[in-house]
Amino acid sequence: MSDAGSRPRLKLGGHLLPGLAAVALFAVLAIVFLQASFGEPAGFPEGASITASIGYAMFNVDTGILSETVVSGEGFVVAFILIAIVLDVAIDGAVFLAKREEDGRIGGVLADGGREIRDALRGGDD
Amino acid sequence: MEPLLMQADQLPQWTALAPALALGLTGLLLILIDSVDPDSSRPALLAGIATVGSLASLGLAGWFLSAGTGQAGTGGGISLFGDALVVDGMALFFQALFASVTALVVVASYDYLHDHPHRAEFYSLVLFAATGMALMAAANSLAVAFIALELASLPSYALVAFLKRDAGSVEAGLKYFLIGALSSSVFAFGISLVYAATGSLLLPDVYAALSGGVEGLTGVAAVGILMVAGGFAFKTASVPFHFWAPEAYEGAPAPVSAFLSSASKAAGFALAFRVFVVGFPLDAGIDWVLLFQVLAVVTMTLGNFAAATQEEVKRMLAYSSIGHAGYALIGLAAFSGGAGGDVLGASMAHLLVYGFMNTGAFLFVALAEHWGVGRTFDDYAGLASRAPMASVAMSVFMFSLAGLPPFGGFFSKYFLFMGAIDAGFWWLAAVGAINSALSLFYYSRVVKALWLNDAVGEFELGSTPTALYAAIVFAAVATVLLLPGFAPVIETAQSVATTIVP
Amino acid sequence: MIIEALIGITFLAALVVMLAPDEYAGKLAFALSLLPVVGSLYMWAGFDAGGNALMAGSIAYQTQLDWLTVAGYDLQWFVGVDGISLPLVVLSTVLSSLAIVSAWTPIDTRQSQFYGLMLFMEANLLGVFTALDFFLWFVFWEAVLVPMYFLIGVWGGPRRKYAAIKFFVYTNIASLVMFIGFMALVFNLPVGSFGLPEITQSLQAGELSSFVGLDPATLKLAAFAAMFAGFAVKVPVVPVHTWLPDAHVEAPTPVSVMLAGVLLKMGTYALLRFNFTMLPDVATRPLVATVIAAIAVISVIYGAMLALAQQDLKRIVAYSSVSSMGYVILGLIAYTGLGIGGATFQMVAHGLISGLMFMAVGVIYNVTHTRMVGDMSGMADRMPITVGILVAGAFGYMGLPLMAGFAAEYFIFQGAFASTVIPSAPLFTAASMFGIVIVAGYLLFAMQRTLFGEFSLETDYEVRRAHFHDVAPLAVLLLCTIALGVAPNIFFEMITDAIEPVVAVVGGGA
Amino acid sequence: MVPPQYYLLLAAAVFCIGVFGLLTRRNALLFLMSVELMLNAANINLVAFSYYWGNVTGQTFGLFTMALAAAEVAIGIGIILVLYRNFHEIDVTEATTMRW
Amino acid sequence: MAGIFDFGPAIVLLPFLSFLIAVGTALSGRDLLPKGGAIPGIAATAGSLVLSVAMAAAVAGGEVYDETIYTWAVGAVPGSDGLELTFGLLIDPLSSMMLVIVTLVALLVHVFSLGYMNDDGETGLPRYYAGLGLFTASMLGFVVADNLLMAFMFFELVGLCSYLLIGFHFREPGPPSAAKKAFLVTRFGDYFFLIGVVAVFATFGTAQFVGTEAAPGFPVLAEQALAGEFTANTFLGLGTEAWFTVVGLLVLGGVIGKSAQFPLHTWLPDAMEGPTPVSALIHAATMVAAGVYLVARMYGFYAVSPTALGVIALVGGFTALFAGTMGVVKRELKQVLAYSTISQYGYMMLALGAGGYVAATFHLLTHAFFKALLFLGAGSVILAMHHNENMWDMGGLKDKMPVTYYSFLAGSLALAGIFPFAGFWSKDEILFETLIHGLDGQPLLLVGYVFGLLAVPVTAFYTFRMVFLTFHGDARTEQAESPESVRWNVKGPLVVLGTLATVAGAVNLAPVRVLTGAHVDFLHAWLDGGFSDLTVHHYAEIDPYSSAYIGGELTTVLLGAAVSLGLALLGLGLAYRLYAVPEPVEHTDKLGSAKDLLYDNYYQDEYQVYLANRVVLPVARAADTFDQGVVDGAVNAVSSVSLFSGSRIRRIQTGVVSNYAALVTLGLTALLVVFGVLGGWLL
Repeated sequence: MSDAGSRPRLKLGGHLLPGLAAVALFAVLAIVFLQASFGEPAGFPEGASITASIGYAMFNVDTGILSETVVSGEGFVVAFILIAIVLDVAIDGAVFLAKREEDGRIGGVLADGGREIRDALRGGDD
Repeated sequence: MEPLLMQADQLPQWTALAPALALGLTGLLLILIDSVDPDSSRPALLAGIATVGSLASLGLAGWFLSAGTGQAGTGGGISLFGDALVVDGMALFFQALFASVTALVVVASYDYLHDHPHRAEFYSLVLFAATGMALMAAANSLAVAFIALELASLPSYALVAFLKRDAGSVEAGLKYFLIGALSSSVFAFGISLVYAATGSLLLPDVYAALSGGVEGLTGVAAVGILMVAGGFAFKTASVPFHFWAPEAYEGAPAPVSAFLSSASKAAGFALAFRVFVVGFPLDAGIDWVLLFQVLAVVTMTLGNFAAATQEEVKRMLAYSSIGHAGYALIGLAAFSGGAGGDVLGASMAHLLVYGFMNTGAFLFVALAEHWGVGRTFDDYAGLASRAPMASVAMSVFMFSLAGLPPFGGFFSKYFLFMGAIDAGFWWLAAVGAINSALSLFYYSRVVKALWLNDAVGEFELGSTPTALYAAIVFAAVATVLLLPGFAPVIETAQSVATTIVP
Repeated sequence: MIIEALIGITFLAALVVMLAPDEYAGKLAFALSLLPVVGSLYMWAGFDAGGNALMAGSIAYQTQLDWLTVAGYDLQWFVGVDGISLPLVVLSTVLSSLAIVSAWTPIDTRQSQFYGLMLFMEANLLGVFTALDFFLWFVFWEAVLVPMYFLIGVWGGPRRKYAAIKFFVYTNIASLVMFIGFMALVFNLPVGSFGLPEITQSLQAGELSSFVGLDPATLKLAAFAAMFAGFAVKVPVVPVHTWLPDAHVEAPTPVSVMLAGVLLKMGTYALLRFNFTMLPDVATRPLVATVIAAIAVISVIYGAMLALAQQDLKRIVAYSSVSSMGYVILGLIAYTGLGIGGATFQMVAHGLISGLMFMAVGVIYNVTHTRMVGDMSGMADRMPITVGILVAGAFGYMGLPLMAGFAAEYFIFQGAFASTVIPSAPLFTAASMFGIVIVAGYLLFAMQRTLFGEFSLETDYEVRRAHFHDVAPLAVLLLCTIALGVAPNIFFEMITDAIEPVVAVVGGGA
Repeated sequence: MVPPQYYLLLAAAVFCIGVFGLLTRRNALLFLMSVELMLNAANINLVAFSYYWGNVTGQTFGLFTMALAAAEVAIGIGIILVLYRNFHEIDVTEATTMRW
Repeated sequence: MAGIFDFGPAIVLLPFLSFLIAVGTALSGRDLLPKGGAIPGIAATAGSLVLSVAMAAAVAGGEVYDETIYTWAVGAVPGSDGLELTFGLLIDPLSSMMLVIVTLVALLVHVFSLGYMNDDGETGLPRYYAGLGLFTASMLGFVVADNLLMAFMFFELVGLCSYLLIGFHFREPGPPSAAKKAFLVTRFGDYFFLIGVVAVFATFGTAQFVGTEAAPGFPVLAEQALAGEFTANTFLGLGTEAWFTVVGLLVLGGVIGKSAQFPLHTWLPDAMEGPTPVSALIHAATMVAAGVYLVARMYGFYAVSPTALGVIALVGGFTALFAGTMGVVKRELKQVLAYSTISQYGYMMLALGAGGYVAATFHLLTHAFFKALLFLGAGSVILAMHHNENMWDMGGLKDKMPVTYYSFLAGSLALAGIFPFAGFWSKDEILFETLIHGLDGQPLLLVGYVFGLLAVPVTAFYTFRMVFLTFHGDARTEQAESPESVRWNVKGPLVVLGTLATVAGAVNLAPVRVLTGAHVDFLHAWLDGGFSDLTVHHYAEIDPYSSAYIGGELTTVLLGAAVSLGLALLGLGLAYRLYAVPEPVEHTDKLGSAKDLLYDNYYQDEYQVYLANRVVLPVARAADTFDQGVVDGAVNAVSSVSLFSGSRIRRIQTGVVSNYAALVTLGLTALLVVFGVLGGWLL
C-alpha cells in the first residue's frame, strides 16, 4: 500500500467487474444444462394430494397403510426435528448478537490480532 | 466390561444417536437455564453442565465404539428414520472426536470468558454446533446433510462474532457468515442438481442411480457433485472456499478458533467422506478423486506457504489449518475404490490427532490472549521461562503438527502419505512432504520464539487459569500418548472406514 | 529384553535429569549415562549373533512384538543387533557419556534441560541403531531431530537459531524424500510387515512388482535414488552438506561431539542398511556406482579443500567430517569385504576421532573464548596436555597408522581399489586418497598457527589449565582410538561377519 | 409441458443473478438478499424435478431450504447489526482490518 | 624356530617402552626420572643394540626368520579365506645389518643428548626422550617389517616422530613450521606409497616381502607373473609389466619423500630446526634412511621393472649433484650437512637404480656412521658456540676442541670420499657399478654416472669448506674464541663414530677383491645369504643389467677409483685454497648470477610454497566462496523463494470479503470448466 491510510476498496467505476465471474458461471452452467437430455417426466399420479404427501413425507408416515393415493417421498422427520433446533439456535444467536451491551467493552480479550494495540502505538493504519 | 458391551447391543436402535442427543439436549438445557435466569452469575454451573454434556457424549460414543455398535460385527450400520441417518463406526468415531474437542473447548472457555456476561449463550451455541457436527457424521441423506451442516454453521457464525464489541471478532464473523452463506447456497444448488439427476436424496439411492452414469444427465450430476464438493470445501476450509478461514480463525475468540479449526473441519470431512464414498460412484461423470487431488495439492501448498510468512501465531495456525485440510483431503484424493478404506481411515486418524494437537495449539493462543502477551511471534519470545509447562505443551503441539515423533501427528501424517503411496499417488505424498518440510520451518518458529529467543520485556502474567491450563495439558498428553497408543485409533479408523466403502 | 532396558533406562534417565536441580544435573546425567554404557558393554560381552541381521543372519537380543496394523501391514516393536549395529551402539553410549562430561565446563545455563535432552537424544540414537522395523526405526530416526534442534538452538553460538532451523528443516526434508522412496518399494512387495529383514529378503528374492507404470527395475532405481538423496543429507555428502558446518559452528562442544560422532553415522548406517543391503542390484549398476563413487571422491576432496580455507577451528573439523564421510561412501559402493567393512569401521573410528577433535577444540575454546586460528598462538605453552592430546587426535584424523582412522581408511582404500563394482576403481580410489594429503595440510597449518609459536591471545581471558574432567574424556577417546587402531578386530571381526552376506550378493572380492 | 431444461436454466439464471449481486453489491443487506436468491434457485430445481421424478422429496426439501434461509437471515441480521455497531456502516468491504 | 629370534619384537618394544615411560613422566608434570628420562632410553636402545647384534650373529650363522606374529585384520572375501593384513618380523642379513646401525646410532644419539640437551638446561626433556624412543621404535619396526603394509605403517610413524622432534622447540616460530613442512612433504610422497601398498595387495593378494614356498611374497610373485607362472591382477587395462612399473613408481613416491630426493627434498634443510641429535638420528639412521632401505627391502620387485630402476637411478644421480651444488654456498654448519645428506642418499638411489644393491647398502652403512658423526660433531660445535650455527662466526676451533675436530675430520674425509675412509669405498663402488652397467647399453645409467661423478668434487669442496671455515683459521667471534667445553657424553659418541667412519669401509673392499682376488667383499657375501629370493645373486639374475668394462674389469676399477678420488681431491684442494686461510672471505660473488640461484635452492622452496599459497589456497578459498555462495546459496535460495512465494500467496487474502466471493466464484467456475472438459460433459 503506497499511500498510508487508504484501505483496499472496490473501485467505483469497476464495481461491476467482478460480476463477470457470475456471467461466466452462468455461461458454463447454461452450456451444461443445454446439453442435458431428459426423458418424459414421471409426473404425479392423478388425484394424489401433494400437500398430504408432503406431510406424510415430513413425518415419515408409513404410506403403505393409507388408502389414498400418495406421492412417495423420502422421510424427513429427522430434518424436521433438526430444522426446529436450527431455528431455535438461529433465534438464540440472533438475539444474543442483537442485544445491546450495557457495560461497554467486553473483557480484556483482544481478538483482532493485536491490531488495535499496534495501531494505537503506531498511530495509524498500515 | 463384557456385560456393558452386551447391553449396548440390546438397546433400542434409536439410542445409537445418544452421543448426538446428549450434545443437543445439553444445549437445550443451557438455553433453558439462560431463559430462566438470564443474568446467571454462576459460570461454573454453566461450564460444568456443558462439560458434563460433552463428556457424556464422548463416553457414549466411546462405549458404542468399543461395543461395536453399528460395525460389521454387530450387523453393520444402524439405519434410522427412513435411512436418513445411519449410525456406524465412522459416525461414532467422529462423534467421539467432536465430543473431545468440545469438552476441551468448553473447559478452556471457562477461563477465557472469565468476566463475560453471555456464557450461557456461548456454551449453548457450542453444544448446538457440536450437535450439528455429530449429525453430519451420521447423515445418510443429502437433506439431513444440508440441515446438519447449517446447524453446525449457524452457531459458528455467532460464536466467531461472539466478542461483539471487538471489531476483529465482528469482522471475522461477517466474513465467515458471508462466505458461509455463499457456500451453503452453492451446496444447496448442488444438492438440487444431484436430485435433478437422480431423483433422490438418500445417498445409497443416489449411488445406485449414478452408477454407470446417468443417460443424458451426466453433466447435471457432475455439476451437482462439484458444487456439493464446494460446500464441503467451505466447511473444511479447502481451496477455493477457504478465504474465510484465516480471518475467522484469527478474529474469533481463540477457543472458538480451536473449535472451528478442529471439530468443524473434521465434521466437514466426516460428511464429505460419507457423501462421496457412499453417494457418488467414481464413474459418475466426474473424476472426483482427481478433483480432490487438485484440491489437496492446492490447499496444502497454499496453506503452508502462506503460513510460512505470517507474523502472528494465531494467523499462522489459521493457515496451517488450511494446510492440514490439504493433508486430510488425501483421504479422498487417494481413494481407490475397494481398498480405499485404508487411506480414508488414515485421514480419519489424522483428523483425530489433529483434533487434539490443533485444539491445544489454539488454546495456548487463548492462554496468551488471556494473559495479554500479544499475538506475534516476537511477543511470544521467552515465554517459556515464565510458563514452562504450557510452553512444553505448545512445543509438543507444534512438533506434532509438523509431523515429528514422538508425537501423534507423526504417525497420522506418515500413514496418510503411506496411503497415498500405496494407492500409487506417490507424487501426492511428495507434495505433502515438501509442504511438511516447510511447515516444520514455521512451526519451529513458535518453538524458537518460546524457548530460544529472549524476552523483550518482563511478562506481567496474571494468575494461572487452571481450567485453560488443564485443557492444554490434557491435549498435550493426548497428543503424546497418541503415538504409542496409535494402534487402536488407526485400526478402528481403518476398519470402520472400510465398512462404508460400497 | 536388554535393548528395551537400555532404551528405557536412558529415556527414564532423561526424565529424571530433566527434573533434577541444575547444580547436580551434570553429575547425575553422567552417572546415569553410565548405565547404558555398562549395558552396551554387557551386550558386547554376550554378543552371539552371526551374519547380517537383514539377510537371515542370527540377531542378538532380538525382541519382536506386534504393535499395530496399518493397511494390512504389521508394525512391530522389533529390535536386535548384529555386527554392524553393535559397534555403533557401543559408540553411542560411550560417546554420550563422554560428551556429557565435556559439557560440565561450557554449559552453565539450564543444565538439567541440557543433560536431559542429551540423554533423550542418546535413547533415540540407540533406537535408531537397534530398530529392525522400518516404522520403529523411523520414529527414532526422526525423534533425534527434536533434542538436537533444542541443543543447538538454546545453547548454541550467535547464529544458533539459523543453524538449528536449517539443520532441522534440511534433514527433515531429506527424511521425507527417503520415506516416499522406501514406501514406494515396500508397497510393491508381498510382505506383511515393515520388518527390515522381511523386506530385504523379499527384495532380494526378486518379488518386487511394478508400480504405476514403473517396472520393478525402474522402481528400484527411483527408490534407491530417493533413499540415497535422503540419507546423503544426513551423512552429509557434497552437495547437500551445507547445513553441517553451520550446525557445528553454532552448536556447543558436547553437541558437536554427538553430531559428528554419532548423528552423521545415522546417515551412513542407513545407507548401508537400506540402499546397499536392500538394493545391491541398483547400486552395482555401472552408472549408479560411478555416480556414487564420484560423489564420494568429490566429498573427500572438496570437503578437504573447504576445510583448508577455514579460519574457525570448528569449521575446519566440520568440513573435514564431510571429507571423512566421503570415504565411507566410497567404501560402501566398493562392495568388497574391506570396503564395506572399512566403511562401517570408519563410522566408529570417525565417531571417536571427530568427537575427540571437537572436544579438544572445545576445551581450548573454554579457556580462550575464541576458535579463530588467527586469534591465538602458542597454546601448547599454556595447555600442554590438552594440546598434546589434540595433536595426537589430529594425527589420528590424518590417518596415522595404529590409530583407528588409519585402519578404517586403509580398509576402505584397499577395498575400493580392487572393487569390481566401481568402474576404474583404482582411479577413484587414488583420487580420494589424496584427501590424506590435504587433511594433513589443513590440520598441520592450523596446529602450527594456534598451538605452537609464542603464546598470544586476542581475547582478554585468563588462560588457565583445563580441569581434569575436561581432559579425561579426551584421554579416554584417544585411548579408544589407539586401541581400535592397534587391534581393529575388536570390532572389525564382527563387522566383517555381518557384511559378508552383503558382499556375497554382489560377489565382490576383498 | 415445459422441458426440464428450462427450469434448469431458470434456476441457473436466478442463481447467477444472486451471485452477481453478491459480487457487485457492498451493502450487507443486499448481500443477504442475493444469498436468498441463490437458495431459491435451488428450490426451483427441487420443485421442478420433484415433478419430473414423481416423488415429493424435492418439494419437501424445498420447504426445509426456505426455513433454513430464514434461519440464516436471522443470524445474518444479527451479525450485520453488530457490524454496524462496530464500523458504523454496513458496507461489507469496509471491514478489512485483517488480511494477508 | 626358537631362540634369539623370539626376542625380535623386544628390539622394537624396548624403545617403545622407554617412550611410554617418558610419556608418563611428561604427563605427571613432575621430575620423576633422573636426567629427564634419558636413562630408560639409553637402557632401551642399548638393550636393542645387544639384541640386534645377537641377531646379526645368528644371521651370520645362516639363520633367518620370517614369522607373522599378529593378525591385524582380515578382509572378508566371500568364498575364500580373505585378505590377511598382518604384522610380522623379517630378520635377514639386510634387516639385521640395519638393526645394528639403527640401534647403534640411536644409542649414541641418546648418550650425546645427555650432553647436548640435559647439560644445556633444556626444558621438556621427557617429551624429547619420548620422541627419541618412539622414533627409534618406529624405525626398528619399519626395519623388521615383513610386509609392505606394516612397513608403511611404521614408515608413517617415523614421519610422526620427525614431526614431534623437529618441532621440539615449539615456542619458536621456526621449528613448528619446519616440522609441518617435513610431515607434509613426506606425506605427499607417502600418498603415492599408500596407493602402492594398496595396489600391491590388490595385485598380488599379499604384501609379504618373503612369504613361504606355498605363498610367496610379492616380489617373487611379480617374477612369476612376468614369467607367466602366476596371474596377477592388473588394473586400468595395463599390461603386467607396465602395471608393475606403475606400482613400483607409486611406492617410490614414499621413498622420494622420506629420503628427500628431488623434488621432495625441500623439507630436509628446514628440518635442521630440530635439535642437532635429532638431525643426526633422522639423517643417519632413521627417517631418511628409511626410504632407501625400503627400496633395498623390496629390491626384487624393482629388479623386474627396468623403467622403475631407470627412474630411480636418474632421480638419485640428479639429486646427488643437485643437492651438492646447493651445499656449496650455505653459511650454517647444519645446512651444509643437510644438503650433503640429500646428495648422499642420491648416491644410494643411483646405486639401487643401477643394480648396485650391495653398493647402496654399503653406502647406507658407511653414511650412517659418518653422517651421524658429522652431525654430532656439528652439535658439539654448536654447543660450544652457544647455538650459533653460522660458520662465518667460527674459525680456529681446531685447537680448542681437538676431539671434535679430529672426529669431524674423519667424518669429512669419509663424506668427501677420500681414500681410505669409509665413504671412499662405498661411493666408489656405487660409481663403479653404475658405470659398468651403464656401459652395457644403458645410457640412462651413464647420465646418472656423470651426475654422480660431477657431484664428487662438489661434495669434497663443500665438505672441506665447512671444515676449514669451522676449525681452521682464526676465531672470528668471541664465542669462537672461548667455546663452551663439552663433556664425555659428547666426546664418547664422537670417538666411536669417528673410528667407524674411518674403518667401516673395510667391510666391503670390492676393488681390493678385484685387485687381489681375495674375498674381502664381506658385505657382498653377507647380503648374499639368507632367503634365496632376497640374495644379491638372485637380484643380479632378475635385474635387467649386465656389465661391460673399459678394457678389463681391473682397468675399469682402477680408472673409476682414480677419477673419483682425483675429483674429490680437486674439490678438497679448491676448498683449501679458498678457505684454509686465516681470514677467509665469501667467494660466492664469483658465481655471478648462479649465486642467488644456489642461495635460493634453485627456487625449489619457492615454487612449492607458491603451489601451496598461490594455487592450493586460492583454490580452497574459491571453493569456500563457491560453497557459501552457490551451494549453500542454493539452499538458502530455496528457503527465500519459498518464503517469498509465501508472502505473495498470502496477498490473495485481500481482506475484502467481496473479493473473496469473486475468487470463490471464479474458482468454482474454473473447476467446472476443467472437470467439464476432462469429464467430457462440457465441451
